[in-house]
Amino acid sequence: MVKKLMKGNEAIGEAAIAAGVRNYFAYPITPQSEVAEYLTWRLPEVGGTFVQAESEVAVGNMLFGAASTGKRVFTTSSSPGISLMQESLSYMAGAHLPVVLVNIMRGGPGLGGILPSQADYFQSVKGGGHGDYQLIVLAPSSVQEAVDLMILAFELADKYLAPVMIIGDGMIGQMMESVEFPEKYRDESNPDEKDWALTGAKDRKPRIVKSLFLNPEELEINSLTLDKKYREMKKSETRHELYKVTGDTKILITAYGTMARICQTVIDELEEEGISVGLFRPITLFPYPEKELFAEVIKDNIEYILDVEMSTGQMIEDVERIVKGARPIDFYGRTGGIVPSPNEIKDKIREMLKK
Amino acid sequence: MPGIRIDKEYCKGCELCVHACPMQIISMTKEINLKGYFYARLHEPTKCIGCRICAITCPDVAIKVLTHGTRFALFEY
Amino acid sequence: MSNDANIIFERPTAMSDRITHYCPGCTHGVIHRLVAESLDELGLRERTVGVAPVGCSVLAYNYFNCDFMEAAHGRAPALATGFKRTRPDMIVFTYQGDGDLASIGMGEIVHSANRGEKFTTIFVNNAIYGMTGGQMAPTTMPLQKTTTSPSGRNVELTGYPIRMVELLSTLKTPSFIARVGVFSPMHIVQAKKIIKKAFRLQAENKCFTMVEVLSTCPTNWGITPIASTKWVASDMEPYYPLGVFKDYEEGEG
Amino acid sequence: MDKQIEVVFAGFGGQGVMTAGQLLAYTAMEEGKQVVWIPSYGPEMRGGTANCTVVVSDDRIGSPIINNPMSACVFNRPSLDKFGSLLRKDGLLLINSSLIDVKSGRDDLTETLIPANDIALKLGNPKVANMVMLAAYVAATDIVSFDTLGGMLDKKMGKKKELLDINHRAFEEGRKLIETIKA
Repeated sequence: MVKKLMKGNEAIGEAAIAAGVRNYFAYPITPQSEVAEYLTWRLPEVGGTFVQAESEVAVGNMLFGAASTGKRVFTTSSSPGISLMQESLSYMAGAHLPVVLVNIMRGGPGLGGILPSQADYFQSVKGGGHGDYQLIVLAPSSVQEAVDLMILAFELADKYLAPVMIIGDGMIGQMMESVEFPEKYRDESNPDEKDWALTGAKDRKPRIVKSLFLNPEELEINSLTLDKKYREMKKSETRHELYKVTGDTKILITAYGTMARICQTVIDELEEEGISVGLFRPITLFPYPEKELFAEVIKDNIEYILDVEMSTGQMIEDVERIVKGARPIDFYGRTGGIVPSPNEIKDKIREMLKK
Repeated sequence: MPGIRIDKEYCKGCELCVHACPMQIISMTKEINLKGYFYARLHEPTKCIGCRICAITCPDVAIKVLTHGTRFALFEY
Repeated sequence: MSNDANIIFERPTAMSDRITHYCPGCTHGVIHRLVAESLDELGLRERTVGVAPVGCSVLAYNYFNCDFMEAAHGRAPALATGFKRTRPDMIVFTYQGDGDLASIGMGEIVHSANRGEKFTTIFVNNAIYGMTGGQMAPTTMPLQKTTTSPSGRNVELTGYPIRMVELLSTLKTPSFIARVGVFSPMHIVQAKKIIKKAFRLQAENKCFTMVEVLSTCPTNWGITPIASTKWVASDMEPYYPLGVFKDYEEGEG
Repeated sequence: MDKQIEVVFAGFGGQGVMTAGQLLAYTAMEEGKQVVWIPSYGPEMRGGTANCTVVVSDDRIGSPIINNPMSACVFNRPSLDKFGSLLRKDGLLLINSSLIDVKSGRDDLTETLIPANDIALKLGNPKVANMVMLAAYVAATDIVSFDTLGGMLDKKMGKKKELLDINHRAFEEGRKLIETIKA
């Protein structure tokens, strides 16, 4: 396999092609515009097309239309753009359409700023649109993982017929790291006929892709079908990573995405000082690795949990829900696009240890 | 001889066909269909010229037009 | 009638057998039929996907014998864009009302038209919001009474009705833009020709085609179906003139 | 080489600091290292100053954002003011003395003056100042070999023969300068 040094945004674009995507719809927004700039020349090389839409509202709905063909489709955006796509996300979840969205998060609320942030956790994980639905949410912490999770995202979208969202931040999008792509790209030239895709009602009954069920009993069935999928995801699709969690670990950090990487440096540096801190990094934010986290925190040596985020505290609500008061939980976060430095986090931990 | 068939269950009693018919041979019944509408009927079948205007006008596609042998078309449709 | 009768007019194959939910005298049914007949006559049904809007025709997918998508309010052109770009070999049409297309979906329709997306839009203008109970539409006539303009549309406060066909005709890209009516048999016959032409052009891979259809809403206008057709002729048509506004075949626009 | 090396290339827009950092990252990757290249991005990108950080390591790299880097190559005065104070104790600071007439004022750093723009001008293209600096940095740290660096330059700029030559000569000048200082 050939290693390439690539910007996260460009690697995300290439990963989509590796996953068989030939149709990409997007609207420019910092800090993810390089995806479109990359795919605008790269897609035609593989016989694909990119449509620069008039708004993110249109992008989301173009995805609905494109996904109805049964082919793999995706888009990328950043926080304010993702807000505009919530309409279509609700519709696509309701209509059981497989799509992949990437949110390279920036600071909010409102127009906010353009620097890295993790303040869209609630929006991504708790359902940003209307109705009873969830997205599968994946959080890469390196460019290579962004590539791997892109490929996984399409598999999961197809498996569950559901929208999948990858959330990263400006760091993932802007930094260059070495990446490897699969040797064999997925061949989408003759995709399997899907029994729900709109391909023309030839020798069969017409198919309808919709989220409208005026009959309450039918609508409830649709909601229960969705719920069943979410239960299945919770059972089979959780993913997480532990870093330096040992029998001596007193403090367990919970963090995801690039924040988890910064915590990794914190852990390495504290280890040199003889302080054992471990990291629990959820890779799937929905379904959250609940059992796995609980199993770690109730170990006798764990005394504290420190949740670190680039927000005023969003994932911590899930951590609290899962830990159920079994251990004290502290929080450290910065917002506005300020990335907490390893030093700040180390100071926070030293302060916790004094208690 | 030309003629029309009105499917009374499709008819919603809007009366557009009654006004459209150039021969004025369609009228509304005093009976109601399953949906509760007074439906249209052809009251003078022998006068029908098979022009299709009633069927073209009907928003509920309740009217079928039939003819025997060759026919004279008033207009292309 | 004896058995050797020829059927010279019946329900098109592309239309399902279902009885529509539309009110008596509502001309949505006529427009549905014209679209279905066009698909049948051009042999396109088996590779056609329709996009239903939000509004009275939200359930349009129940009345056609072809694949369908149900869009969010106003977004039908975006769905159509996504679909057609991904499956350029298919025939795609959106069926949209005036609230859907000229209000909440204004952005989507203008940009789809301007990008020259290769689908056909059937735009049904009945000058009112039907499904939500007769509120003012962007196409409501001056002084027309609606539930949100009870003393008549006041143009000083709300501006004049939007003429979508004229507006979109200023764009260079679209290949065919026309306005027709279905308020008399003669107009229906003409409308059929225009709608069929729009689909033919799409089948010939020409870019964006749109037909606006002046339609009726007897229920929310509060008059009979017959009076409704007369009102279209007397009040709507002078403001919304019929005709082909842009036709690449005629070198117009 | 240390387990992990961090270097900041900082200057104003157009000085090629991003390119210099990227070329170093490509080269280190070619030599089998883990690398991260991260730009400062945002409105300041248009304000005239630009910088990027390159992290090279034998192991998995944690934080890509380095508050106190171990080395920096500064191309203009604002960059010196910013990074001169941020450098770690015993760090390495290469100063573009063509445009900067002061030093950091710290006594816990190794500071080397590189008249990068003057050398580039002498070579005939002021734009290769970044390559003079990069070569000086590589020569001072042995972070990568000049063979791989030159090979990577050919790979990335292979089409423009003339440009390639002058870039190679810039490498040579930067390297010689450090060797003279060392000797």
